[in-house]
Amino acid sequence: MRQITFSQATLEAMAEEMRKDENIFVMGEDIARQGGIFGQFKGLPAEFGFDKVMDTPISETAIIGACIGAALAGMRPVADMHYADFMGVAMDELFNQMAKIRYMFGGQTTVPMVVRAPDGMSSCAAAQHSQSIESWFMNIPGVIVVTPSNAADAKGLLKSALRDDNPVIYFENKILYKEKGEVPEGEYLVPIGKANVAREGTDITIISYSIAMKKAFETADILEKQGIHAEVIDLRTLVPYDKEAILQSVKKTHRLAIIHEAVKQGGVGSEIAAFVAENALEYLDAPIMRFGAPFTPVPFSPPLEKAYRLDSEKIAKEIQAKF
Amino acid sequence: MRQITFSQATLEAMAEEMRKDENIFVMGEDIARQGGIFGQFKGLPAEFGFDKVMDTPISETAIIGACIGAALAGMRPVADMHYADFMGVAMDELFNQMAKIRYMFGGQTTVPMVVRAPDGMSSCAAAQHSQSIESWFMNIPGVIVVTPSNAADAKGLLKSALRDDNPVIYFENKILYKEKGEVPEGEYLVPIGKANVAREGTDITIISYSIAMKKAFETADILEKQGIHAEVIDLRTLVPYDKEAILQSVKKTHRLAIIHEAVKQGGVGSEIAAFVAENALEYLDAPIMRFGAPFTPVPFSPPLEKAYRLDSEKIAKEIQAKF
Amino acid sequence: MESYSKELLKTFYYKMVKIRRFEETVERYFLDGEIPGFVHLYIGEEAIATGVCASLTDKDYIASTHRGHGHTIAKGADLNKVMAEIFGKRTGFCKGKGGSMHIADFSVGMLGANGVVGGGFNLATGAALAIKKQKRDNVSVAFFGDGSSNRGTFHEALNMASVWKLPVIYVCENNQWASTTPYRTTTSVEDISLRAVGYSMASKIVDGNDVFEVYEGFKEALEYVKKGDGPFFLEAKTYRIKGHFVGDPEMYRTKEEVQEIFSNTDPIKKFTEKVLAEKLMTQTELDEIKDKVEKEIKEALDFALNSEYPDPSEIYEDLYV
Amino acid sequence: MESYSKELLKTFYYKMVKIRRFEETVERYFLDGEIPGFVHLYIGEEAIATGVCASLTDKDYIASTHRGHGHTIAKGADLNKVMAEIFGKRTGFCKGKGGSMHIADFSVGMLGANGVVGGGFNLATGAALAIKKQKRDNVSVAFFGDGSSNRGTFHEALNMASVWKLPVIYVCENNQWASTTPYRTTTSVEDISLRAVGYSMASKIVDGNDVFEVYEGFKEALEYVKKGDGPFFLEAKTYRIKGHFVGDPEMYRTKEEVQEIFSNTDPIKKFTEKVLAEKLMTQTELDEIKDKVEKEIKEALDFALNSEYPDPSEIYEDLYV
Ligand SMILES: Cc1ncc(C[n+]2csc(CCOP(=O)(O)OP(=O)(O)O)c2C)c(N)n1
Ligand SMILES: Cc1ncc(C[n+]2csc(CCOP(=O)(O)OP(=O)(O)O)c2C)c(N)n1
Ligand SMILES: [Mg+2]
Ligand SMILES: [Mg+2]
Repeated sequence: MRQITFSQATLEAMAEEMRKDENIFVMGEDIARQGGIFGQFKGLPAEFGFDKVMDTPISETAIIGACIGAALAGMRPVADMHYADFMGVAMDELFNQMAKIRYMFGGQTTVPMVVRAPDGMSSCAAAQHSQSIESWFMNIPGVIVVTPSNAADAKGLLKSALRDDNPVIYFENKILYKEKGEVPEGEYLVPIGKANVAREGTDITIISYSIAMKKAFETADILEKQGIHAEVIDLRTLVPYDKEAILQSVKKTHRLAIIHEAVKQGGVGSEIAAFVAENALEYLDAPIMRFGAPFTPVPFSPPLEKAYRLDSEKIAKEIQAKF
Repeated sequence: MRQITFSQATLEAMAEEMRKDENIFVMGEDIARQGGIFGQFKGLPAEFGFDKVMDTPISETAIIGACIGAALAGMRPVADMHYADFMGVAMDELFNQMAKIRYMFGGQTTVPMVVRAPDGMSSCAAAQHSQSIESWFMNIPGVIVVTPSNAADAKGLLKSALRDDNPVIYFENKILYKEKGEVPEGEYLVPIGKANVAREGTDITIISYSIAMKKAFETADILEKQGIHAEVIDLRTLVPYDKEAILQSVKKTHRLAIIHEAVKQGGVGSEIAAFVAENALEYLDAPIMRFGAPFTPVPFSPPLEKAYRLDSEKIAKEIQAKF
Repeated sequence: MESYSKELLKTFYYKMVKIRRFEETVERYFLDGEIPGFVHLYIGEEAIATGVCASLTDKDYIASTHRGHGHTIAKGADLNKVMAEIFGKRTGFCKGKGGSMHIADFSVGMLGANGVVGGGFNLATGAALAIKKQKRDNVSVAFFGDGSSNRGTFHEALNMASVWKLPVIYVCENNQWASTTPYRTTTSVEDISLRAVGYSMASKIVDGNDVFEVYEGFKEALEYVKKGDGPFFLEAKTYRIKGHFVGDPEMYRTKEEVQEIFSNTDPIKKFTEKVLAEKLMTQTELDEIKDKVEKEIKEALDFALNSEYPDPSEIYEDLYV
Repeated sequence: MESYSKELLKTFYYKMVKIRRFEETVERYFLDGEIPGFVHLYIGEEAIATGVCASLTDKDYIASTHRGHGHTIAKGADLNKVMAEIFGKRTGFCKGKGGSMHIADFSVGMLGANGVVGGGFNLATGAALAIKKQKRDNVSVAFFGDGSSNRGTFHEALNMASVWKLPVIYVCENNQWASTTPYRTTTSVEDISLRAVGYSMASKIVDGNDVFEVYEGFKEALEYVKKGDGPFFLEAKTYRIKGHFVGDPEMYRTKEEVQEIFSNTDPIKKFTEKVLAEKLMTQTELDEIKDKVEKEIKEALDFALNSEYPDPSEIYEDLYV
C-alpha cells in the first residue's frame, strides 16, 4: 500500500469528507494562508476556498464558541487549536458549553464539531508549547476524545470524527505529523471507541496511545529479546475507552503497564490502572505500572527535555524487574 | 470548644492572616458589597476596607491574571472564583501562568496566591453550577490543591495556604459552608500535604475528602454495624497527596475504597487507586473500589440530582459484597 | 405612531404581559419552594425581548443569558414546556435536565439560556457564521447584560463578527446592575455601546423600557445587518427591578429607590398609557389580552404541576448521540 | 531636539544596536542549529522597547511577549544571562528551563516573556495593582502585539485597569502582522488604540520606528499615569521585518516588499541619519558605541557557549518553594 505521512492522512480525511459534506468547514489561526503551522491544512484552501478554510483572529474562545454556535445552526465545524496548550484559553467553551449543551438541553440538539489539537513535545518548545492534557477530558462527560498513533488511524479516526454527531477532540501529536505509514485510499473509517491490539502477546499488556505507542513498541521489542512477550494495545479513543479490550488482554496476560507522554500523575494511566484494579485485580500477577512524564512542566533545555521524555530502555528494565 | 461554621472558619482564617500580613488582599465578584455569594466574606470589608476586599468586574481571566501579577510584585492575593465551574474561563491563567511561572523562570520568583473555588452540588444548581473539577489539577504540576472537609480544616488549611509561597487552589464545598464544627481559636494550622486518619479501622481503608467525607463516615457507620471496621482517611490535600498515609493504611486493612462527589471517571479516585495498584497491590485482598458521580453533567431536576448523588447505603452494600 | 398595525400593538402587549405574569408566577412558586434551583427574573425588562423578537422568525437565532425566561417566551417557545422545565418536569423543553438557567427551544431558534455569564456571545456569532455560509436571509441575536460586557468573550466575539461581517446583532440589556454591583463600578464606560467603536461596528442606544423604541432600533439594526455590512450593537437602557435572583436580600439598595425608578420605567405601564392616550388601543382590547394571558399562565402552571418528574434512570440519556 | 542629553542619545543608540546585534547573533546561531526551540526576533522594532524602557527603573515592571528579547535587553537584563538562557544553559536567567519564549529577569522588573499570546495583559495589570496598593511611585507596562489585541485578556485587563485607575501603560507594538496574517484581516479596527475609547482610557499613536517619538509618547503616558488618573494606551506603529520566527518560509509576502519597507522604517538608520544631520552625535561617537556593543555581544556569546547545560537531575528543581 502507498505510504503517506500522518499529516497527509489528516489532509486526505478532511478533503474526502469536505467533498461529501458541504457543511464541513475549518477555522483556526494561520491555517489558510500558511496551511497550518505543521502544514496539516496545506492545499485545502486551494480546493475548498477561503470560505471553508478560515484564518481567524487570535481568539480561542471565539474559535470554539463560534464553532459551537455554527454547529447548533446546522454546520459541522472543525476548529484548529494551533497548540493543545491553548485549549485552556477556551476551556469554558469546551467543557461548559460544547460538552454539556446536548445533555443540559435534554437532547434537543447535537453539537457535531471536531476540535483538532496538536499536542506533545516537539523540540525544546518548552512549558507552554509541549503539553499533553488529554486526561482532563476523561473527567468531562459529553466529549469524545481520540488520539491516533499512526497515519492510517489519523485518517480513519478523523473521518469518523467528522461524521460523528458528538463533539470530538482530536489530539494529533506534533512529532507524528511527519511519520509515514500505509494508509488505505478512499473510504477508510476507524471506529470510535475501539482499541487496537497492535501486537499480540501473552506475558504483559502494554497500553498506550498517540506518540507513546512508539515507546510501547520499543519496550515490547526489548522485552521480547528477554523472552517476555508483550501484548501492545493502542487505545485509539480515550473517551469512551475500550474497557472490554483492556480486560480481555489483562485477563490473558495477568500484567499491565500503561505508557503515555503526559504527566503521569492524574494522567490517562491513572484511569486505566484504576479501572483494572477495580475489575480484574484478581487476575493480576504483579503491580500495575504507569509510565509518564515527571510531575513538572516541560523544561526547555535539550538535556532537561531529553530526561523528561519516556525512555523505553528504562521502562523495559522496570517492567522486567517485576517478572 | 466553641462551634462555628465552615464559612465562619474561613472568615476567621482570612481575618487573622490579614491582620498579620498587610500584603494579603482578596478580589472577586460580589464579595465586598455582598460578602460573597455564600456569605464567606461577610464583614471582611468592614475591618479591612474596600481596598483589601475588592469587587471585580465579571472578568475571571483578569481576576486570576491580576492576582498573579500582583503576587509577582510582592503581594499575597486571594482570588474568589464565585463558583469552581468558572475556573474554565481562567484556565489558561491557572495552568499556563500561575502553575508554571516559578518553574519556567528557573525559580527566580514565587507566586504566593490562593484561589478560592466554591465547588460541588448545592440544590438543583444544574450542569454549570455544581461541578467538582479538582482532579484536573492533579495533572497540573505547580499548584497545591487543598480540599477541607470540615470547619477546623477549613481554617487550618486556609491559614496554611495564605502563608504558602506556592499558588494554592482551595476548593471549598458549598454545602459545607453552613456546617458547624469545633474550631480552635487563634493560631491553628493544618499542614499542607498531610492526610488525616479521621477514624481508625482494620478491615478496609476508605479514602475521601471535602463533602464526600460525610459519605465516608456514613458508609463506615453502616459497615460497622455489619462488623466491618473501616479506617477513614481524609486526604485534605490532593496535591501533593499523602502517599505514605495511604500506603500505611492499605497495608494494614488490605482493602481500599475511594469516595468523591466528582465524576468517577478520571477523578481523584483514579489516581489514588492507580497509586495503590502500583505500590501495594500485593497487600490487597479485594478489588479497589471507586465511588463517584456518573459520567454525565449534573442534571437539574430534583429526582435526577438525587440519583446523581453518592448514596452511602449503596456504597456500603457494594463494599460489603466484596467481603 | 399610526404606522403600527393593531396586530403588532397587540403582540407587544400580549408578549410583555405574558412574560410579566409568567415571571410573577415563577416567583411565587419559587418562594413557595416548588421550583428548584435558581431563578433570575426578567420583570421590568420585558420591552427588550418583546421589541427585538417581534421582528424575528423561527429561522433567526437568539442566544440568551441566565435571565432567559423573557427571551424564550418572546421568541415564541411553548409556555407549557417552559414552565414544566422550570419546575424540573420531564415534559419540559430539556426533560428536566436544564431548569431555568438552561431553558432552550431549538425549534424556534432559541439556542439556550446560559449559566455562564458571557457564554452566549460566541454562540450567537457562530450561528451568524452558519447563516452566512448557508446564504440564508436570517440573523442571529445575542442578548447580554451590562456585567457580561466585561468578559473577554464579548471582545473576541465582536471582533470576529466585525471582521467577517456576520449577520449578528448584539443586544445589551443594560439594567444598571450586575448581581450586587452597580455596573459603573466595574464597567469602564458609561454607554457600553461605545465599545462598538473598537470593532468598527455600528451601534445605537434605545430606551429599553419603551417597546416602540426597542422595536424601531432593532429594525434599524436588522436592516443594516441584512445588507451584509456586518454586525450591529444595540444598547437598551433599562433597570433591574427585582433582586438578582429570587431570594436575593438586596442589601445593596432600598425598596423605595427601586419602586421610585420602576414607576417611571415599567415598560407595560408606559405602553398602556401611551396606547390609551393616543387611542391606539382600547381598555377592552387590553383586558382581553390580559385574560388570554391569564388563561395561558394557568394552563402552563397546570401542565407543569401535573407533569411527572423524570425517572432517575433518565440521568443516563441525552449525553451522547 | 536640543533638549536630549548626550547621555540619553547614547543610550538610545546603544540599546537599539545592542538589541539588533543580539538578534542577528541569535538568528545566526539558531540557523546553525545551536539554539534550540523557537525564536521570534525583534529586529526592526528596537525603537519601541528602547524608547519605553529609557524612562523606567528597576522598580517599574514590564510584561513581555513571545517576542521578548528586545524588551528584556532594553529593561537592563544582563546580556550574558539572556544569551545563556536562549542557548539553554544553566547560567541563563531561568537555568535553561525557559528559553527564548520564557526569558525573564525579575531583578530588573522584567516579569517574563510569554508563550501564550495575550498572556501578559493581566499580569501587568496585576503588577500595577500591587504598585497602587503599596503606594509606590512606579508603573507597569504591558508590551503586546497587534494580533494579541484580539484576545479576551486584552479586554478584561483594560477594563479592570481603567475601573481601578491603575498605573499601567499598554504599549501596542503594531507591526502589521500576526504570524502569517496581516493584522487588518483579523482585527476589526485600523488603529488599535481606538479601542481605548471603550474603556474611557487615554491613548496616543506614535511612530514606533522613531525612538524619539516613542520616548516622548511614553513620557506623556508616564506623566498621565503617575497622576493617578488611570491607565494609558500607547500604540506604536512599526513593521515586522523578519519572519514570524526564525525559519519562517514567509510564503505570504515577498522579500522585496519587506526590504522596501525596511529602508524607510529601520529605526537605527532613522536615528543615525537624524543625529548626524542635526549634529547631535558624531560618527565617532556612534562607532564607539557600536564597538562596545560588539564586545558585549561577543562576551555574551562566549559566556553562553562556554556555559554548561543543566544536569538532567535539575528537572525536579524550582517547581515548588
Ligand atoms: C463566568 C461567570 N462569572 C460569574 C457568574 C455569576 N453571575 C451570574 S449572573 C451575574 C451578574 C450578571 O450581570 P449582567 O450581565 O449585567 O446580567 P443581569 O443579571 O443584570 O441580567 C454573575 C456575576 C457567572 N454565572 N458566570
Ligand atoms: C493564545 C495563543 N494563541 C496562539 C498562539 C500562537 N502564536 C504565537 S505568536 C502569534 C502571533 C502574534 O501576533 P502579534 O500579537 O501581533 O505579535 P507579533 O508576533 O507580531 O510580535 C501566534 C498566533 C499563541 N502563542 N498563544
Ligand atoms: Mg445587568
Ligand atoms: Mg504583530
